[in-house]
Amino acid sequence: MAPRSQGYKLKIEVWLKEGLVDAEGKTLEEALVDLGFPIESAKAGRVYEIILNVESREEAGEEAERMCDKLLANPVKDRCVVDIIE
Amino acid sequence: MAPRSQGYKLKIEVWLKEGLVDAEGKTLEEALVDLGFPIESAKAGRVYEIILNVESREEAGEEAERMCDKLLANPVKDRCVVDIIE
Amino acid sequence: MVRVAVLRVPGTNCDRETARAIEEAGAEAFVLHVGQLERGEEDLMNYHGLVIPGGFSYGDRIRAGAVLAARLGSKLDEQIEEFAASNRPILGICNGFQVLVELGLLPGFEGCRAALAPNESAHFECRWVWLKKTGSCDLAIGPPLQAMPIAHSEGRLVFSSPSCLEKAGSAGLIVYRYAKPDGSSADGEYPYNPNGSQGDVAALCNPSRMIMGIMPHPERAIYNWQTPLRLRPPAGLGIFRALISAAERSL
Amino acid sequence: MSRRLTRPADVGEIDLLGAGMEELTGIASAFGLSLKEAEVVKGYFVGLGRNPTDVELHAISQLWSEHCRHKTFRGIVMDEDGKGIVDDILSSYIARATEKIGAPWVVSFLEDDAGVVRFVDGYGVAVKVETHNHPSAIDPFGGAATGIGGVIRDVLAVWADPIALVDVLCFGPPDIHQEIGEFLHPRRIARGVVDGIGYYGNNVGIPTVAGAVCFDEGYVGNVVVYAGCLGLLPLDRYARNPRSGDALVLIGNRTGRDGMGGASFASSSLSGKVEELRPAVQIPDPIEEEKLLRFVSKVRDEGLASAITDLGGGGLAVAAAEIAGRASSGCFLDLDAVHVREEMKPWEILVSESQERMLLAAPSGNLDRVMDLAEEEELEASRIGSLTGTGIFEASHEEATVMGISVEFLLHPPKSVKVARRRRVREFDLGMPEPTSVEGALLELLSSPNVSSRESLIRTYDFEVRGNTAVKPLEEPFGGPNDAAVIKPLDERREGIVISVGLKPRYSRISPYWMAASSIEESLRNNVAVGGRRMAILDNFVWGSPEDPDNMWSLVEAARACHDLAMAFGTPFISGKDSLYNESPLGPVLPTLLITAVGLIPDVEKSVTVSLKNKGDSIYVLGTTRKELGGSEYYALRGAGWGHVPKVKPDESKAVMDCLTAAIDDGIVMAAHDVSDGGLGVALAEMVLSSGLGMEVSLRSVPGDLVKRDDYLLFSESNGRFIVEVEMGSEGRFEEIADEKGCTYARMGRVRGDRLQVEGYDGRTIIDLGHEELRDAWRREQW
Ligand SMILES: Nc1ncnc2c1ncn2[C@@H]1O[C@H](COP(=O)(O)OP(=O)(O)O)[C@@H](O)[C@H]1O
Ligand SMILES: [Mg+2]
Repeated sequence: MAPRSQGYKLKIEVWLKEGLVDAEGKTLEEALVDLGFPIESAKAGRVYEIILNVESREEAGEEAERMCDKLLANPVKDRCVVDIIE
Repeated sequence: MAPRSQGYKLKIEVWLKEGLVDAEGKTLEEALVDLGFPIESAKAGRVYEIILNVESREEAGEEAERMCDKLLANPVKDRCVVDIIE
Repeated sequence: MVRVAVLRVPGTNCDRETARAIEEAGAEAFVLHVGQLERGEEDLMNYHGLVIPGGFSYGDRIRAGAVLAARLGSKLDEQIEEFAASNRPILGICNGFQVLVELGLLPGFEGCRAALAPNESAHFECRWVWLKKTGSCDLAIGPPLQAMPIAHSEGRLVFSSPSCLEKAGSAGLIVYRYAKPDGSSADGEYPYNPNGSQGDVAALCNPSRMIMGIMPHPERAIYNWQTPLRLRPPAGLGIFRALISAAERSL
Repeated sequence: MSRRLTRPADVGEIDLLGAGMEELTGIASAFGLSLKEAEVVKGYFVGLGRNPTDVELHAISQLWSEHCRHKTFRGIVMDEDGKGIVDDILSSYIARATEKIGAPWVVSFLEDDAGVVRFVDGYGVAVKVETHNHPSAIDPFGGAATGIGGVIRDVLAVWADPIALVDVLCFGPPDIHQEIGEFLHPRRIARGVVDGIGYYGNNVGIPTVAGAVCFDEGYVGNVVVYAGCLGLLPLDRYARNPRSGDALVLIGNRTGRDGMGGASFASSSLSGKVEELRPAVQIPDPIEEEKLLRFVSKVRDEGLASAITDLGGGGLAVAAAEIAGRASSGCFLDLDAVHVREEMKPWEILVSESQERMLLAAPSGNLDRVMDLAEEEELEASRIGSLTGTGIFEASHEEATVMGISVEFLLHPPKSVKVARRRRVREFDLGMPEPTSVEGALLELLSSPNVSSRESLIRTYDFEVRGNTAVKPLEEPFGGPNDAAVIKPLDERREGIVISVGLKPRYSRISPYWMAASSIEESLRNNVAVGGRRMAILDNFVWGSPEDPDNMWSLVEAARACHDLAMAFGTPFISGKDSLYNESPLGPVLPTLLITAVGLIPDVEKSVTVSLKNKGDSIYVLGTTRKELGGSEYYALRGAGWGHVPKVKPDESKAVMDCLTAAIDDGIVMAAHDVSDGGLGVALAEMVLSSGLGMEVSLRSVPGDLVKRDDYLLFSESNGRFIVEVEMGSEGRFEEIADEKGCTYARMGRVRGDRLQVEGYDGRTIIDLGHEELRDAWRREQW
């Protein structure tokens, strides 16, 4: 599927909020240190690449916020970072 | 833990290679369409933010590649995207 | 006779034993695919109680419970609202608890939200734990201390603010907390508290006392033979009995 | 068929008729055939008077792969002088034992996708164990997960509802330092494999209840992943009557370009070049599988289908040929009707190994209902063809016939001939200086990777889902090691299914025959320890290349032992599988035979577990302890590769097992544990650390013919032994039973205090350890 002409490509990252133990990040940190990497810290999150059929950049941004709210993140623990790529 | 002065902050994304079924992306796509979002397509991946104690940008890049190889990704099916932020 | 609906979607996988437990407790259980409700082949209001069972709805993709909650929220929100408003009990077990939290039905009091975050151990964990009753809910009867198995990777309850934990506690809405074998507080200590849950919360009730979410699996602690010798007698049936008594009121 | 095939643009023709020797060799290697096979194929097409399409050659390549047709097990084995050793290992050793035993409760063996035995009235238990070694080597997570997915579908393919999973894993030593070549480090493989199994099993909602983990250098280049599944089926719904005219329906995942050529990949050696292997990667989707299993059980309960099979190695080509073969007829497939994920060539559609798909044959009158059920479960389904009476496997694309080959031909590759080189087994025992402290040796053994706790792995599996696990792999609350799992699958019945495994690959360095024999005995012993009886077994061979005469010899030896021991114990083989060509630049895999045993227990509440129960009870040892330390954990710890490997004395073992079963039925056995890796010492320690109690025992009475050495007594791995806790006051009754059964036994001591205290042969206390010391050693994180 090729994006339609009016398609916007978004990248949305979802991270655990500061202050919550990032268990996966911590495990990763330990594993990397074990392997001998000079790690200071590591955090883990999810990333989504979404192509949206909307008319404008603003609309894309708004839809992204709504997607975070409705599905991608739970605001109690998650933080969304939206990036409109093209 | 604050990054030491010589620390580099990396962002590493891990995606399934093209052509492989991205079950999470598919589920996401369907759920977003169900929720009424004008979605063209969705992909899901993991993202890591890592602070490395190395001397140079080049070294940071090399270490990132090695981390991908050794732990974060399986070159047979995953694709790493490394971004040295600062 | 009391009729209890047990919901399922792809990946829900504790529906059979949950239905069995409901029948053991003395009601009729009906496993309904959410699609049947969406297509109007079934009507939630024909049932007196609702259980969202454990499992991995949609493979816990995105976040445990999120996709099912989105599906319920977008297509069945009115039915579920009506059901709850008619004061019929809703029980969420494990993945069902995650769904109730995602739907915002729990904790269910002003100004507070919650989430079930990944376990502090960062992996799935299956083990028997001790639960201490520290609150009250129409969906919980049983001994003050009992054993039940957990099996999840996202069971660490976090509230939107520390005051919410206090509020829930003082209102008696924290029905069960993880505990040590002697009944003393787990105090966050692994493995007694298996996931790092704030305040050792294992089960939560809403202020109307008719909606409960519980991470451990009561349906796996119904029979003697299911229960390891040292952790007997099994007490899971109490939860289903309570659910049925609560449901009886709308008969 | 004589008609020339019309050929759409995306179908190639291969010039076989005009191929000389050189071209034929090229074609053979391109399609993974031997030259002899390529000649047979050429002969077939000469007979048809036309060249094959690429669709046809790819189908033959898959159907004739080692993985699908068991060519070595079905072939001829000769010695180096050309004298025949055995023709058809499978029939001569494995199937023959089952036939001779003639157990009336065996419903189906060695013919369907899974073996089936009767459970209780009207119900059968289906069992299948598979390997997924190559895929797990290149993608540990996905490979292991799809291994689980595949074996679940084998059980669905006999109309059973999956009820339990088993996983047995062999890795390189966790403490090797360097990465070897391009091979992943054993720890990384182990982590990926375990995560993959947990991911799939937990998501699909089937408890993972039994298994084993073994570490050895022999697995550094060749990881071994066994995945097993048990299912329950109502026997009167076991539909196996496909007929000409029935529709063929493909259900589940869309077909895509993943896992292309997996079946032939499974039978080639690993190059260590990861980039070349990408097409072999398969992506698991347990949620799709969960829908499939709901669907299959509904179709079964409504009696809508006449046959079903899974799509595994070789994809649609193999599945359709096998269904057609069962109907002794042909089939027609419209490749354009297959629901695909991407644009694909016809041959790719035919051999793709996309996961989570099943093929169903159903009378066309039932088709609408079948489609409705698929929709209810939110599954995609396509009618892709039908069974025909022609005996031909036909396939069409763009209205043109692109394949037309006899099903008989597809299912019967020419017999292979392999050579075995005999090796004399020479056993000797140089002895071993006595350790300064046997207590220290015991703690070291408890911490060794092959003995230490598997708790951290097992707890990442849901072993409770479905609420039918009566004996868990771990003994709560301390996580002690139960010998077998018990599942209670029917609400209205008290009977349970007992699942255990036996795995002794390290013995194969000394004797492949006794390795196999010990594996069988261990699987039975584990089963009996919790209360199992009336057992059936499965064999899963993992070997190096059969082209190597040494490998061939050890394979034949192990198969011979399978026959002999199955006969001796009266336990029929109901299923199994071989995975050959497990080779890497580091050499062949350690010859590994997994035996899975499935038994019954009449009442799950009478199941016995490992933990000590009551102060004052007596501790007995059953069986004879011999100086058999070859291949033992103790010798390995001390760097010794020699020694007498444990033998099996079936009459002695049977007496011991019968005694334990009778005592369990009598209700006087409070705990039991099989004696295996690490010998008596480890078995005693495990019983103590599983409970809050201790024991006081003496080695002086232990029956055996050992030189008087505490370390030998404690760490010998002789087969046929148990430690049993007998209820206080019932010792007389127990000894009566033991005498009656002709069982060798001795009372070693009793349950007392909260420590493990062992008195040596000379009366001194040689071990005195508390729970914390034992648990700390046993739980030391190794991997
Ligand atoms: N080495 C073996 N020992 C015993 N049974 C075997 C062996 N190999 C295959 N079988 C049996 O033959 C039947 C077909 O096996 P297989 O080709 O592995 O099925 P599938 O294609 O479903 O994996 C099964 O019942 C299987 O148990
Ligand atoms: Mg099969």
